[in-house]
Amino acid sequence: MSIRVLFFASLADAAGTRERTVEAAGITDVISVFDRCTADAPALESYRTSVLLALNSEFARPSSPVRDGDEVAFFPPVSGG
Amino acid sequence: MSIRVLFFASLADAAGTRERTVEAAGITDVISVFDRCTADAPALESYRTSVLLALNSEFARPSSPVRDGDEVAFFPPVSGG
Amino acid sequence: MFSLTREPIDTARISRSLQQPEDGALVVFEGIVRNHARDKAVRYLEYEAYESMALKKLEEVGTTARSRFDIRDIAIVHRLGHMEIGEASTVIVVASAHRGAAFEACRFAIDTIKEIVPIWKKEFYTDGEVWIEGAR
Amino acid sequence: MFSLTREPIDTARISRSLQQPEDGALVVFEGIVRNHARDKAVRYLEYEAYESMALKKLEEVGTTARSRFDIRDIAIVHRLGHMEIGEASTVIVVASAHRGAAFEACRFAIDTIKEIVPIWKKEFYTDGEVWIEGAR
Repeated sequence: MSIRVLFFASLADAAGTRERTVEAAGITDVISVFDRCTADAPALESYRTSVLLALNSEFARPSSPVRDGDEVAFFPPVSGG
Repeated sequence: MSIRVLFFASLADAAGTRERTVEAAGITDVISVFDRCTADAPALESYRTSVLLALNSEFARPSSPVRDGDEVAFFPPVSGG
Repeated sequence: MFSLTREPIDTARISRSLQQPEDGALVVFEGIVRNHARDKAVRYLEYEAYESMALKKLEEVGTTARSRFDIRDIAIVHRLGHMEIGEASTVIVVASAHRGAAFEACRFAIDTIKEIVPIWKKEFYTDGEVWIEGAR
Repeated sequence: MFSLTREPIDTARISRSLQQPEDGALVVFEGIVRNHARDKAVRYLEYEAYESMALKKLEEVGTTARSRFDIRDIAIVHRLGHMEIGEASTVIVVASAHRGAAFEACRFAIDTIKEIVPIWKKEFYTDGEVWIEGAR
Protein backbone atom coordinates (compact mmCIF):
# COMPACT_ATOMS: atom_id res chain seq x y z
CA MET A 1 0.00 0.00 0.00
CA SER A 2 1.60 3.22 -1.19
CA ILE A 3 -0.31 6.52 -1.39
CA ARG A 4 1.18 9.70 -2.85
CA VAL A 5 0.09 12.68 -0.73
CA LEU A 6 0.14 16.31 -1.88
CA PHE A 7 -0.26 19.43 0.29
CA PHE A 8 -1.04 22.91 -1.03
CA ALA A 9 -0.92 26.48 0.24
CA SER A 10 -1.19 26.75 4.05
CA LEU A 11 -1.50 22.97 4.34
CA ALA A 12 1.95 22.57 2.78
CA ASP A 13 3.34 24.98 5.39
CA ALA A 14 1.68 22.98 8.17
CA ALA A 15 2.84 19.64 6.79
CA GLY A 16 6.36 20.98 6.31
CA THR A 17 6.36 19.47 2.85
CA ARG A 18 4.50 19.69 -0.44
CA GLU A 19 4.56 15.97 -1.10
CA ARG A 20 5.13 12.72 0.75
CA THR A 21 4.32 9.06 0.50
CA VAL A 22 2.24 7.14 3.01
CA GLU A 23 2.99 3.44 3.10
CA ALA A 24 1.25 1.67 5.91
CA ALA A 25 -1.20 -1.00 6.83
CA GLY A 26 -4.50 0.34 8.18
CA ILE A 27 -4.86 3.01 5.48
CA THR A 28 -8.32 2.42 4.04
CA ASP A 29 -9.82 5.81 3.31
CA VAL A 30 -8.87 9.44 2.73
CA ILE A 31 -9.26 10.51 6.34
CA SER A 32 -6.96 7.72 7.52
CA VAL A 33 -4.30 9.19 5.21
CA PHE A 34 -4.85 12.58 6.87
CA ASP A 35 -4.65 10.95 10.34
CA ARG A 36 -1.34 9.38 9.44
CA CYS A 37 0.10 12.67 8.14
CA THR A 38 -1.11 14.47 11.27
CA ALA A 39 0.70 11.98 13.46
CA ASP A 40 3.92 13.02 11.70
CA ALA A 41 3.08 16.76 11.48
CA PRO A 42 0.82 17.78 14.40
CA ALA A 43 0.38 21.31 12.95
CA LEU A 44 -2.02 19.76 10.44
CA GLU A 45 -4.51 18.96 13.19
CA SER A 46 -5.87 22.53 13.31
CA TYR A 47 -6.91 22.20 9.65
CA ARG A 48 -9.02 19.07 10.23
CA THR A 49 -12.38 20.86 10.06
CA SER A 50 -11.55 23.12 7.10
CA VAL A 51 -9.35 20.92 4.91
CA LEU A 52 -10.57 20.01 1.44
CA LEU A 53 -9.85 16.48 0.28
CA ALA A 54 -9.05 15.23 -3.20
CA LEU A 55 -8.51 11.74 -4.52
CA ASN A 56 -6.90 11.37 -7.95
CA SER A 57 -7.68 15.00 -8.88
CA GLU A 58 -11.34 14.86 -7.85
CA PHE A 59 -12.99 16.13 -4.67
CA ALA A 60 -13.38 13.29 -2.16
CA ARG A 61 -15.03 12.60 1.18
CA PRO A 62 -13.30 11.53 4.39
CA SER A 63 -14.69 8.04 3.86
CA SER A 64 -13.68 7.72 0.20
CA PRO A 65 -11.69 4.45 -0.07
CA VAL A 66 -8.07 4.62 -1.22
CA ARG A 67 -6.13 2.00 -3.12
CA ASP A 68 -2.48 1.33 -3.73
CA GLY A 69 -1.06 3.91 -6.15
CA ASP A 70 -3.72 6.56 -5.49
CA GLU A 71 -2.91 10.26 -5.22
CA VAL A 72 -4.48 12.09 -2.29
CA ALA A 73 -4.34 15.88 -1.85
CA PHE A 74 -5.08 18.11 1.14
CA PHE A 75 -5.68 21.82 0.76
CA PRO A 76 -7.56 24.84 2.16
CA PRO A 77 -10.68 26.40 0.59
CA VAL A 78 -9.66 27.73 -2.81
CA SER A 79 -8.90 31.42 -3.44
CA GLY A 80 -8.08 31.60 -7.14
CA GLY A 81 -9.81 33.68 -9.77
CA MET B 1 -39.69 81.47 -36.59
CA SER B 2 -37.06 79.06 -38.00
CA ILE B 3 -36.70 75.44 -36.84
CA ARG B 4 -33.93 73.15 -38.03
CA VAL B 5 -35.34 69.66 -38.58
CA LEU B 6 -33.28 66.45 -38.75
CA PHE B 7 -34.45 63.01 -39.93
CA PHE B 8 -32.61 59.76 -39.28
CA ALA B 9 -32.66 56.19 -40.60
CA SER B 10 -36.02 55.18 -42.13
CA LEU B 11 -37.47 58.61 -41.32
CA ALA B 12 -34.87 60.23 -43.56
CA ASP B 13 -35.93 57.89 -46.37
CA ALA B 14 -39.59 58.81 -45.81
CA ALA B 15 -38.86 62.54 -45.63
CA GLY B 16 -36.69 62.36 -48.73
CA THR B 17 -34.06 64.40 -46.89
CA ARG B 18 -31.85 64.27 -43.82
CA GLU B 19 -32.33 67.89 -42.91
CA ARG B 20 -34.66 70.79 -43.65
CA THR B 21 -35.79 74.06 -42.19
CA VAL B 22 -39.36 74.83 -41.17
CA GLU B 23 -40.19 78.52 -41.22
CA ALA B 24 -43.86 79.21 -40.61
CA ALA B 25 -46.35 80.84 -38.38
CA GLY B 26 -48.45 78.40 -36.36
CA ILE B 27 -45.47 76.24 -35.30
CA THR B 28 -45.73 76.06 -31.53
CA ASP B 29 -44.74 72.55 -30.48
CA VAL B 30 -42.82 69.53 -31.71
CA ILE B 31 -45.83 67.76 -33.20
CA SER B 32 -46.75 70.84 -35.24
CA VAL B 33 -43.28 70.63 -36.79
CA PHE B 34 -43.98 66.98 -37.65
CA ASP B 35 -47.39 67.94 -39.09
CA ARG B 36 -45.75 70.53 -41.30
CA CYS B 37 -43.12 68.08 -42.57
CA THR B 38 -45.82 65.47 -43.25
CA ALA B 39 -47.72 67.96 -45.37
CA ASP B 40 -44.63 68.19 -47.59
CA ALA B 41 -43.70 64.47 -47.42
CA PRO B 42 -46.84 62.33 -46.93
CA ALA B 43 -44.74 59.14 -46.54
CA LEU B 44 -43.91 60.38 -43.01
CA GLU B 45 -47.53 59.90 -41.93
CA SER B 46 -47.14 56.15 -41.44
CA TYR B 47 -44.45 56.83 -38.82
CA ARG B 48 -46.68 59.05 -36.69
CA THR B 49 -47.34 56.43 -34.00
CA SER B 50 -43.78 55.08 -33.78
CA VAL B 51 -41.62 58.18 -34.34
CA LEU B 52 -39.34 59.32 -31.54
CA LEU B 53 -39.05 63.06 -31.03
CA ALA B 54 -36.03 65.07 -29.93
CA LEU B 55 -35.68 68.75 -29.18
CA ASN B 56 -32.16 70.19 -28.99
CA SER B 57 -30.60 66.72 -28.54
CA GLU B 58 -32.98 65.61 -25.78
CA PHE B 59 -36.04 63.38 -25.98
CA ALA B 60 -39.20 65.48 -26.25
CA ARG B 61 -42.97 65.06 -26.18
CA PRO B 62 -45.40 65.99 -28.95
CA SER B 63 -46.47 68.98 -26.86
CA SER B 64 -42.96 70.22 -26.04
CA PRO B 65 -42.88 73.91 -27.09
CA VAL B 66 -40.42 75.00 -29.77
CA ARG B 67 -38.76 78.37 -30.16
CA ASP B 68 -36.99 80.15 -32.96
CA GLY B 69 -33.58 78.55 -33.56
CA ASP B 70 -34.44 75.18 -32.01
CA GLU B 71 -33.29 71.87 -33.50
CA VAL B 72 -35.95 69.16 -33.76
CA ALA B 73 -35.18 65.56 -34.77
CA PHE B 74 -37.46 62.70 -35.86
CA PHE B 75 -36.30 59.11 -35.84
CA PRO B 76 -37.42 55.50 -35.37
CA PRO B 77 -36.82 53.42 -32.21
CA VAL B 78 -33.06 53.08 -31.83
CA SER B 79 -31.17 49.93 -32.85
CA GLY B 80 -27.55 50.63 -31.93
CA GLY B 81 -25.34 48.69 -29.57
CA MET C 1 -14.46 57.96 -21.67
CA PHE C 2 -17.38 58.08 -24.09
CA SER C 3 -16.91 58.40 -27.82
CA LEU C 4 -18.15 57.73 -31.31
CA THR C 5 -15.64 56.63 -33.91
CA ARG C 6 -15.54 55.60 -37.56
CA GLU C 7 -12.39 53.52 -37.08
CA PRO C 8 -12.04 49.94 -35.73
CA ILE C 9 -12.24 49.91 -31.93
CA ASP C 10 -9.13 48.80 -30.03
CA THR C 11 -10.65 47.12 -26.96
CA ALA C 12 -7.33 46.33 -25.29
CA ARG C 13 -6.29 49.96 -25.53
CA ILE C 14 -9.52 51.15 -23.91
CA SER C 15 -9.13 48.60 -21.10
CA ARG C 16 -5.54 49.59 -20.41
CA SER C 17 -6.30 53.30 -20.42
CA LEU C 18 -9.27 52.85 -18.06
CA GLN C 19 -7.57 50.52 -15.60
CA GLN C 20 -6.14 51.83 -12.31
CA PRO C 21 -4.15 50.01 -9.57
CA GLU C 22 -7.18 49.80 -7.26
CA ASP C 23 -9.24 47.81 -9.79
CA GLY C 24 -9.74 44.11 -9.11
CA ALA C 25 -12.10 43.34 -11.98
CA LEU C 26 -12.66 44.45 -15.55
CA VAL C 27 -15.82 43.39 -17.34
CA VAL C 28 -15.86 44.01 -21.07
CA PHE C 29 -18.74 43.78 -23.53
CA GLU C 30 -18.15 43.73 -27.27
CA GLY C 31 -21.15 43.93 -29.56
CA ILE C 32 -20.12 42.28 -32.80
CA VAL C 33 -21.43 42.27 -36.33
CA ARG C 34 -22.63 38.73 -36.93
CA ASN C 35 -23.15 36.92 -40.17
CA HIS C 36 -26.86 36.31 -39.77
CA ALA C 37 -29.91 38.07 -38.39
CA ARG C 38 -33.63 37.45 -38.73
CA ASP C 39 -32.82 34.19 -40.57
CA LYS C 40 -30.95 36.01 -43.30
CA ALA C 41 -27.27 36.05 -44.20
CA VAL C 42 -25.80 39.48 -43.43
CA ARG C 43 -23.07 40.81 -45.74
CA TYR C 44 -22.18 43.91 -43.77
CA LEU C 45 -23.73 46.66 -41.64
CA GLU C 46 -23.90 50.40 -41.52
CA TYR C 47 -24.57 52.39 -38.36
CA GLU C 48 -25.89 55.93 -38.43
CA ALA C 49 -26.24 58.25 -35.44
CA TYR C 50 -27.69 61.57 -34.40
CA GLU C 51 -24.19 62.29 -33.26
CA SER C 52 -24.56 65.21 -30.87
CA MET C 53 -27.43 63.53 -29.04
CA ALA C 54 -25.85 60.05 -29.17
CA LEU C 55 -22.70 61.32 -27.48
CA LYS C 56 -24.75 63.08 -24.82
CA LYS C 57 -26.77 59.88 -24.22
CA LEU C 58 -23.66 57.68 -24.02
CA GLU C 59 -22.37 60.01 -21.31
CA GLU C 60 -25.73 59.79 -19.56
CA VAL C 61 -25.58 55.97 -19.63
CA GLY C 62 -22.07 56.08 -18.14
CA THR C 63 -22.95 58.61 -15.46
CA THR C 64 -26.03 56.64 -14.46
CA ALA C 65 -24.03 53.39 -14.32
CA ARG C 66 -21.44 55.03 -12.07
CA SER C 67 -24.06 56.37 -9.69
CA ARG C 68 -26.21 53.23 -9.60
CA PHE C 69 -23.49 50.57 -9.23
CA ASP C 70 -20.41 50.37 -7.03
CA ILE C 71 -17.93 50.67 -9.86
CA ARG C 72 -14.94 52.96 -10.25
CA ASP C 73 -15.25 53.88 -13.91
CA ILE C 74 -16.78 52.94 -17.25
CA ALA C 75 -15.80 53.58 -20.87
CA ILE C 76 -18.17 53.28 -23.83
CA VAL C 77 -17.20 53.50 -27.50
CA HIS C 78 -19.67 53.08 -30.35
CA ARG C 79 -18.51 52.79 -33.93
CA LEU C 80 -20.39 54.34 -36.86
CA GLY C 81 -20.35 53.79 -40.60
CA HIS C 82 -19.54 50.60 -42.49
CA MET C 83 -18.68 47.45 -40.52
CA GLU C 84 -17.74 43.98 -41.67
CA ILE C 85 -18.78 40.69 -40.05
CA GLY C 86 -16.71 40.10 -36.90
CA GLU C 87 -16.00 43.77 -36.21
CA ALA C 88 -17.09 45.37 -32.94
CA SER C 89 -19.81 48.01 -33.16
CA THR C 90 -19.83 48.71 -29.42
CA VAL C 91 -17.27 48.26 -26.66
CA ILE C 92 -18.04 48.80 -22.98
CA VAL C 93 -15.36 48.42 -20.31
CA VAL C 94 -16.20 48.60 -16.60
CA ALA C 95 -13.50 48.80 -13.92
CA SER C 96 -14.30 48.00 -10.31
CA ALA C 97 -12.79 46.72 -7.08
CA HIS C 98 -15.24 43.81 -7.10
CA ARG C 99 -16.79 41.80 -9.87
CA GLY C 100 -20.50 41.78 -9.05
CA ALA C 101 -21.05 45.48 -9.59
CA ALA C 102 -18.89 45.39 -12.73
CA PHE C 103 -21.07 42.71 -14.35
CA GLU C 104 -24.27 44.50 -13.40
CA ALA C 105 -23.09 47.91 -14.61
CA CYS C 106 -21.87 46.51 -17.93
CA ARG C 107 -25.17 44.72 -18.54
CA PHE C 108 -27.11 47.85 -17.57
CA ALA C 109 -25.02 49.95 -19.96
CA ILE C 110 -25.57 47.84 -23.06
CA ASP C 111 -29.27 47.34 -22.28
CA THR C 112 -29.73 51.10 -21.84
CA ILE C 113 -27.73 51.98 -24.95
CA LYS C 114 -30.14 49.83 -26.93
CA GLU C 115 -33.05 51.84 -25.52
CA ILE C 116 -32.00 55.47 -25.47
CA VAL C 117 -28.94 56.19 -27.64
CA PRO C 118 -29.99 57.47 -31.08
CA ILE C 119 -28.02 55.11 -33.29
CA TRP C 120 -29.51 52.92 -36.02
CA LYS C 121 -28.29 49.83 -37.78
CA LYS C 122 -28.87 48.99 -41.42
CA GLU C 123 -28.37 45.38 -42.44
CA PHE C 124 -27.19 44.61 -45.96
CA TYR C 125 -28.12 41.19 -47.38
CA THR C 126 -27.40 39.64 -50.75
CA ASP C 127 -30.88 40.68 -51.88
CA GLY C 128 -31.39 44.07 -50.28
CA GLU C 129 -31.02 46.21 -47.21
CA VAL C 130 -33.19 47.02 -44.20
CA TRP C 131 -33.12 49.64 -41.47
CA ILE C 132 -33.49 47.82 -38.15
CA GLU C 133 -35.83 49.37 -35.62
CA GLY C 134 -35.44 48.69 -31.93
CA ALA C 135 -38.31 47.82 -29.64
CA ARG C 136 -39.97 51.01 -28.51
CA MET D 1 -9.83 26.64 -24.54
CA PHE D 2 -8.85 26.11 -20.93
CA SER D 3 -5.33 26.61 -19.71
CA LEU D 4 -2.94 27.51 -16.91
CA THR D 5 0.00 29.73 -17.73
CA ARG D 6 2.92 31.39 -15.99
CA GLU D 7 3.15 34.17 -18.59
CA PRO D 8 1.10 37.40 -18.86
CA ILE D 9 -2.31 36.69 -20.39
CA ASP D 10 -3.06 38.28 -23.77
CA THR D 11 -6.82 38.88 -23.53
CA ALA D 12 -7.20 40.28 -27.05
CA ARG D 13 -5.53 37.20 -28.48
CA ILE D 14 -7.89 34.86 -26.61
CA SER D 15 -10.92 36.87 -27.78
CA ARG D 16 -9.82 36.85 -31.40
CA SER D 17 -9.05 33.14 -31.40
CA LEU D 18 -12.41 32.28 -29.79
CA GLN D 19 -14.58 34.52 -31.97
CA GLN D 20 -16.51 33.12 -34.94
CA PRO D 21 -18.64 34.89 -37.59
CA GLU D 22 -21.92 33.83 -35.94
CA ASP D 23 -21.07 35.56 -32.64
CA GLY D 24 -22.90 38.78 -31.86
CA ALA D 25 -21.54 39.33 -28.36
CA LEU D 26 -18.33 38.77 -26.45
CA VAL D 27 -18.31 39.18 -22.69
CA VAL D 28 -14.90 39.24 -21.09
CA PHE D 29 -13.95 39.08 -17.42
CA GLU D 30 -10.46 39.97 -16.23
CA GLY D 31 -9.58 39.33 -12.60
CA ILE D 32 -6.81 41.78 -11.77
CA VAL D 33 -4.24 42.04 -9.00
CA ARG D 34 -5.19 45.15 -7.07
CA ASN D 35 -3.07 47.28 -4.82
CA HIS D 36 -5.05 46.75 -1.64
CA ALA D 37 -6.93 43.94 0.09
CA ARG D 38 -8.28 43.51 3.60
CA ASP D 39 -7.29 47.15 4.31
CA LYS D 40 -3.64 46.48 3.57
CA ALA D 41 -1.42 47.65 0.74
CA VAL D 42 -0.55 44.70 -1.49
CA ARG D 43 2.93 44.65 -3.08
CA TYR D 44 2.43 41.61 -5.30
CA LEU D 45 0.73 38.20 -5.39
CA GLU D 46 1.65 34.61 -5.97
CA TYR D 47 -0.82 31.99 -7.17
CA GLU D 48 -0.27 28.29 -6.61
CA ALA D 49 -2.35 25.46 -8.07
CA TYR D 50 -2.88 21.75 -7.86
CA GLU D 51 -2.30 21.86 -11.57
CA SER D 52 -3.71 18.57 -12.84
CA MET D 53 -6.90 19.01 -10.85
CA ALA D 54 -7.17 22.75 -11.57
CA LEU D 55 -7.06 22.17 -15.31
CA LYS D 56 -9.68 19.44 -15.01
CA LYS D 57 -11.90 21.76 -12.96
CA LEU D 58 -11.48 24.69 -15.37
CA GLU D 59 -12.68 22.37 -18.14
CA GLU D 60 -15.60 21.31 -15.95
CA VAL D 61 -16.56 24.96 -15.36
CA GLY D 62 -16.45 25.61 -19.12
CA THR D 63 -18.43 22.50 -20.01
CA THR D 64 -21.07 23.29 -17.42
CA ALA D 65 -21.32 26.90 -18.66
CA ARG D 66 -21.82 25.69 -22.22
CA SER D 67 -24.55 23.25 -21.23
CA ARG D 68 -26.37 25.58 -18.84
CA PHE D 69 -26.38 28.79 -20.91
CA ASP D 70 -27.15 29.46 -24.57
CA ILE D 71 -23.60 30.40 -25.52
CA ARG D 72 -21.43 29.16 -28.36
CA ASP D 73 -18.09 28.86 -26.61
CA ILE D 74 -16.05 29.89 -23.59
CA ALA D 75 -12.32 30.23 -22.94
CA ILE D 76 -10.74 30.35 -19.48
CA VAL D 77 -7.10 31.08 -18.72
CA HIS D 78 -5.71 31.28 -15.17
CA ARG D 79 -2.21 32.54 -14.53
CA LEU D 80 0.07 31.06 -11.84
CA GLY D 81 3.20 32.28 -10.08
CA HIS D 82 4.27 35.85 -9.37
CA MET D 83 1.97 38.69 -10.45
CA GLU D 84 2.37 42.45 -10.14
CA ILE D 85 -0.40 44.96 -9.39
CA GLY D 86 -2.51 45.54 -12.49
CA GLU D 87 -1.79 42.16 -14.08
CA ALA D 88 -4.63 39.76 -14.88
CA SER D 89 -4.75 36.53 -12.89
CA THR D 90 -7.82 35.19 -14.68
CA VAL D 91 -9.35 35.86 -18.07
CA ILE D 92 -12.71 34.45 -19.17
CA VAL D 93 -14.11 35.10 -22.64
CA VAL D 94 -17.64 34.04 -23.62
CA ALA D 95 -18.85 34.15 -27.22
CA SER D 96 -22.55 34.02 -28.01
CA ALA D 97 -25.14 35.08 -30.56
CA HIS D 98 -26.91 37.15 -27.88
CA ARG D 99 -25.67 39.09 -24.91
CA GLY D 100 -27.84 37.90 -22.02
CA ALA D 101 -26.54 34.35 -21.98
CA ALA D 102 -22.98 35.60 -22.42
CA PHE D 103 -23.17 37.80 -19.31
CA GLU D 104 -24.76 35.03 -17.27
CA ALA D 105 -22.27 32.37 -18.36
CA CYS D 106 -19.29 34.64 -17.68
CA ARG D 107 -20.55 35.48 -14.20
CA PHE D 108 -21.27 31.81 -13.51
CA ALA D 109 -17.77 30.85 -14.64
CA ILE D 110 -15.86 33.25 -12.38
CA ASP D 111 -18.14 32.52 -9.41
CA THR D 112 -17.64 28.77 -9.87
CA ILE D 113 -13.89 29.07 -10.37
CA LYS D 114 -13.72 30.77 -7.00
CA GLU D 115 -15.51 27.79 -5.45
CA ILE D 116 -14.12 24.66 -7.03
CA VAL D 117 -10.82 25.22 -8.85
CA PRO D 118 -7.86 24.33 -6.62
CA ILE D 119 -5.81 27.52 -6.92
CA TRP D 120 -4.65 29.64 -3.98
CA LYS D 121 -3.51 33.22 -3.71
CA LYS D 122 -0.78 34.49 -1.40
CA GLU D 123 -0.73 38.22 -0.74
CA PHE D 124 2.59 39.92 -0.07
CA TYR D 125 2.48 43.12 2.02
CA THR D 126 5.27 45.39 3.18
CA ASP D 127 5.20 43.62 6.56
CA GLY D 128 4.59 40.00 5.69
CA GLU D 129 2.66 37.54 3.57
CA VAL D 130 -0.59 35.60 3.97
CA TRP D 131 -2.21 32.67 2.20
CA ILE D 132 -5.77 33.69 1.37
CA GLU D 133 -8.46 31.10 1.99
CA GLY D 134 -11.75 31.20 0.11
CA ALA D 135 -15.12 30.82 1.74
CA ARG D 136 -15.85 27.15 2.11
